[in-house]
Amino acid sequence: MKSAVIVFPASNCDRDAATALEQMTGQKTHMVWHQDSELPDVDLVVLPGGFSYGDYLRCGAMANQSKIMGAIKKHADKGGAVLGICNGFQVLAEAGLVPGVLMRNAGLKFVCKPVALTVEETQSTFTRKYSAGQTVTFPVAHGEGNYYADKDTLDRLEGEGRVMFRYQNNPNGSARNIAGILNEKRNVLGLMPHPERVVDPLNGGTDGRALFQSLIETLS
Amino acid sequence: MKARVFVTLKNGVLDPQGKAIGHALNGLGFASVGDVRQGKVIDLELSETDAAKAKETVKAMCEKLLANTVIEKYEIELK
Amino acid sequence: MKARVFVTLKNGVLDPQGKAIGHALNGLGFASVGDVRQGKVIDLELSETDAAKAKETVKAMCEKLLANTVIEKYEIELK
Amino acid sequence: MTKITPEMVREHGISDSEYAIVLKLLGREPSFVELGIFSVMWSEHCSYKSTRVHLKKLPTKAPWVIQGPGENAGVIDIGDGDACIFKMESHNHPSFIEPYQGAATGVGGIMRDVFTMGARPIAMMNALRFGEPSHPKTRHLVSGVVSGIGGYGNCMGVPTVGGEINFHKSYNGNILVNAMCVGLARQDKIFLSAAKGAGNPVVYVGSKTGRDGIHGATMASAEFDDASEEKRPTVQVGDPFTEKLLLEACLELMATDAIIAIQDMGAAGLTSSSAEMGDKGGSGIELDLDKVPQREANMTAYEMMLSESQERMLAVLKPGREEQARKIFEKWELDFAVIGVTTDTNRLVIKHKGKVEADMPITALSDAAPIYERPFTKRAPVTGVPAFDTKKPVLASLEKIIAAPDMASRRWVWEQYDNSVMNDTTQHPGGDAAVVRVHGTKKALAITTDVTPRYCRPDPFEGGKQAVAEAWRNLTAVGATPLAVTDNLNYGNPQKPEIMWEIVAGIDGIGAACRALDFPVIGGNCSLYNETNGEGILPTPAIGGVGLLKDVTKMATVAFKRQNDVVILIGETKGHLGQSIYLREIEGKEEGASPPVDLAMEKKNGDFVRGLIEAGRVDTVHDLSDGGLLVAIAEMAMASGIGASVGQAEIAGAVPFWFGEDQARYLITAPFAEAEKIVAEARAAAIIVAELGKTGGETLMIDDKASIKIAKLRSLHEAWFPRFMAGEEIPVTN
Ligand SMILES: Nc1ncnc2c1ncn2[C@@H]1O[C@H](COP(=O)(O)OP(=O)(O)O)[C@@H](O)[C@H]1O
Ligand SMILES: [Mg+2]
Repeated sequence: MKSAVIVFPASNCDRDAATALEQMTGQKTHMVWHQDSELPDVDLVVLPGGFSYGDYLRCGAMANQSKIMGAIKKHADKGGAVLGICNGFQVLAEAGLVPGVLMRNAGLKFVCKPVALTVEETQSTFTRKYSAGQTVTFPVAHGEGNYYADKDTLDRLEGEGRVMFRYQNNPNGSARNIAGILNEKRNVLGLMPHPERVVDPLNGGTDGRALFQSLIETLS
Repeated sequence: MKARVFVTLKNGVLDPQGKAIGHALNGLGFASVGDVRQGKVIDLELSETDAAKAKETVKAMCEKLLANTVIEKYEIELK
Repeated sequence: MKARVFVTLKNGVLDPQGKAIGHALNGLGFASVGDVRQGKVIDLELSETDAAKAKETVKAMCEKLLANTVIEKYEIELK
Repeated sequence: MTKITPEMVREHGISDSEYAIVLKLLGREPSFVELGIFSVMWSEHCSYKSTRVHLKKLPTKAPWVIQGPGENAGVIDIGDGDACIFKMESHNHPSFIEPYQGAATGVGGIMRDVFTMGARPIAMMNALRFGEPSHPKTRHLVSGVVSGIGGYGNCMGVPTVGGEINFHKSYNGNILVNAMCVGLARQDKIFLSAAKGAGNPVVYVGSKTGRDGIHGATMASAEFDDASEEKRPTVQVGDPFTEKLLLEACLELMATDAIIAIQDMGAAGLTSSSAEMGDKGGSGIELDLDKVPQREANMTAYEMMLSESQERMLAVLKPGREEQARKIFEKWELDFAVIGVTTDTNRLVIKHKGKVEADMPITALSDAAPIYERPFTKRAPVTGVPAFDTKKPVLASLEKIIAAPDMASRRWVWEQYDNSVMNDTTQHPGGDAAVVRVHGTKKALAITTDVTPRYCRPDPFEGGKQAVAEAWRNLTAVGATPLAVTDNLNYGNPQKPEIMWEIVAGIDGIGAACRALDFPVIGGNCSLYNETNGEGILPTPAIGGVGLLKDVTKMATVAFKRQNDVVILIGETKGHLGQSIYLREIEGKEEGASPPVDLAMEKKNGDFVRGLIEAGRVDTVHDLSDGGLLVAIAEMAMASGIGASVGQAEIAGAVPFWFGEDQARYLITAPFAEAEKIVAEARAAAIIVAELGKTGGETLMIDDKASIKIAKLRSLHEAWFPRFMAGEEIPVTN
């Protein structure tokens, strides 16, 4: 599986994403600068966590105006896999690549801790190596992860099996405990918790590995 | 020319921050406070001198960047 | 009665958000944009009906909670 | 030119005798700009004029020290060509005025100190002291400081992995916010601040300069014509987004060989960075202020030289490299300007709008700066054993103690900090020391900050020793070899002889411990004048310690790992209750002697414990500190959910045994057979050791009689902080 990680100004989980990808695939990951207008030839594009543009104005809003976003939209349109983690999810939502928005946490505080998630769906490029209903623990680290969409959108997401991960103890007020969702074509995943921080047992677990293994199995 | 843009949450969208402010105000003894909503105000200096053109430009800025129209609405004031 | 409070940074205080927004707008081709400052707008519903009293109460809220008067200033509008 | 009046001199904090030196050094009256430059360079903050003679006594050398005090941060060798660069610094006063921005800019400042030397920051710590919880300002200050630290550190993408927090009334009007940054670099890519050579371009990078943080007292002076304007706040606002870009851009430039010297603009901004670079390089510096990127209109030379705008750096490049550097900063969308040149005159020359605003020998700002041997009055340490009620039930006291403000879980705090970004945090907050892996290796750094201020007022010397010893012990307890410390000396007014004594004795204590433990001081910071209405804070010499684990997989943690492990106490228990948490929380007294620290015993016991961890024989260790033995056992149980049954050994009284704060002690656990061997080896090495009981079950049981459920202990331990903060105001964000 060939992959690329996008680097926006003040992305800060770009190296973490690359490390996890390289560890899991054994292959070098391309780091792509936000001002580039083309993507390298890759199977997976990762929009990493961090504070692109300081989260100023609205998280993800300014990153969505980057040049590279055009290429990412094209890649997604063609069915290419896109994974947005944390700030990456916020950018995907701003770009309309997944529905809804991520608002300020209901508790109004940044929250960093491991959280238990239920894997809701295994019918996807991203989750096939998990078992349905499985509990996994990923850390969250965000101030704005409170997922919001109108009722129709939420119903649709549920009806179409596009809610992929749900919080067991909601850390941020997210609608229907949603932690991660797919786009309609099921090739774009946005999620707030960090699977890339749980691929090495020394950092607190290996529950994130199956997500990368799912991608590798599907996209290689 | 100066423009002031208000970006506020649409009605019906929950505003955790506004709610917390209301709560805190009540807690401080400001009993008369009911609903509270918080939004952003963005003050722009523009080299444009034609009001109609300025308004149009600022509207484009709002649509493109300043507001997320999924949950937010905006108003523009020129001065 | 409704009150609208504007909380903005005092002159001379660095506004990182405003700076970044201005920069982004320029980058998007809005060349006419100069200085940008971002602030908060807080809309309050008040059970108070007397305007003078309401204004006084809101002022107290600003001093106590809504504005950080070390770096921010505020304006109050009643409607 | 502005005529300098005696009022102006006084408003600049320059004494009459100091002004006489100024006149002599210049051979004339200073210009207004020069007066401003003297005032900041000769300030306590920049010149260390009250502490310098004493700081000289600290041990700063060891074979693994690459750079001791004197640069922006200290550097140690951690093997394989890697270097660890770290430093701690205070932002006390600004954080009291505006807790969010004060703490945030404190974090930003210390990060710049570290990355200006070529290191990528990999971990942040913070040592915080607040007033009593009941004081009306305390909650607001805690809330603001914690969100400010998180707001800045989280955006930078550097994990905040630990720290410490105390509450005490002596901090009611004077909180302490000490932030520590630890970074990594290659040993052949370390950057210093010596601006050697003449004719090299001086470049300014980062944010634009505004009128931030210019000293309040001078605001009213004649140079400020904008009388109508609102009074300018002296608080700076942090911009972590810009700092993150500055970090990446600097590291990108540092990967080239274009830089001769580089220095962040911290306190006293352009003034201190240019003067220090010139001083260290033995060169002169000429600046043209018209070229300085400015955020506000009509800034004067005085304002630009004294501005403390954040997120800025000054560098001296090799000639001809300007364009290469400019491209990098433009890529990161940062300001870049060539604002001057180095000279061979040894003078600092400041030009603005075609006028020479300052022209002074650089040595006047460094070597010639005043140094004081301030008088001090020795005070005999408090002695004696305080009385206490010997009959109080032990577990009831434990319940109270683990829920006390100084002892309760800090989860509410650390969950607001991203502590796992960068993917190398192997020990998260909650243990004895944070452990952060050296990326891509199996080595790791252990990091801690420690001081017990309540020991330092009754006995400043033993208190200083204890701070170092506890830091060393915390590093040892995770299995690290302690390598070096950075200090942050927070004290009251040094012009009071009794406070000056606290400073001198504290430094002596730190020095003695660092020498005995082979734990050199490679950097530090002094924050003096922490007083309100004549009331000084408790002496608070915070120690930031760093150690190295060669194999992170052998790291020990505090949580019990297995049922039926033997619980072993290493070290001597005399039952020292003076100045203990027990005495304060249960008897309501702050009395008696501070616990003495036997440094030889510290070393012996610690080396023994570390040996066991390194050999892979022990994976569960906790050092004993605040609250003593029973608190430590409770913490190990709470961290794991596994209980223990333990009994008293050695000394008679239950209260001193369980709650005494004797130093140089550790708890370890091991399966039976291994435990027998360890105990025998300890005895053979003349180390005092006792088997206290076994792990297991869901309760903490003592002397086979009384017990308490771990779940109950946990809920008491976790409850205090969130409950206290529940009445907080709206948390701030950027
Ligand atoms: N301000 C803080 N920020 C982050 N972590 C903190 C803070 N204060 C305390 N902690 C963490 O809480 C734990 C207990 O702190 P402390 O009692 O001071 O430890 P010790 O007694 O081992 O020095 C440590 O892991 C420490 O890093
Ligand atoms: Mg400890």
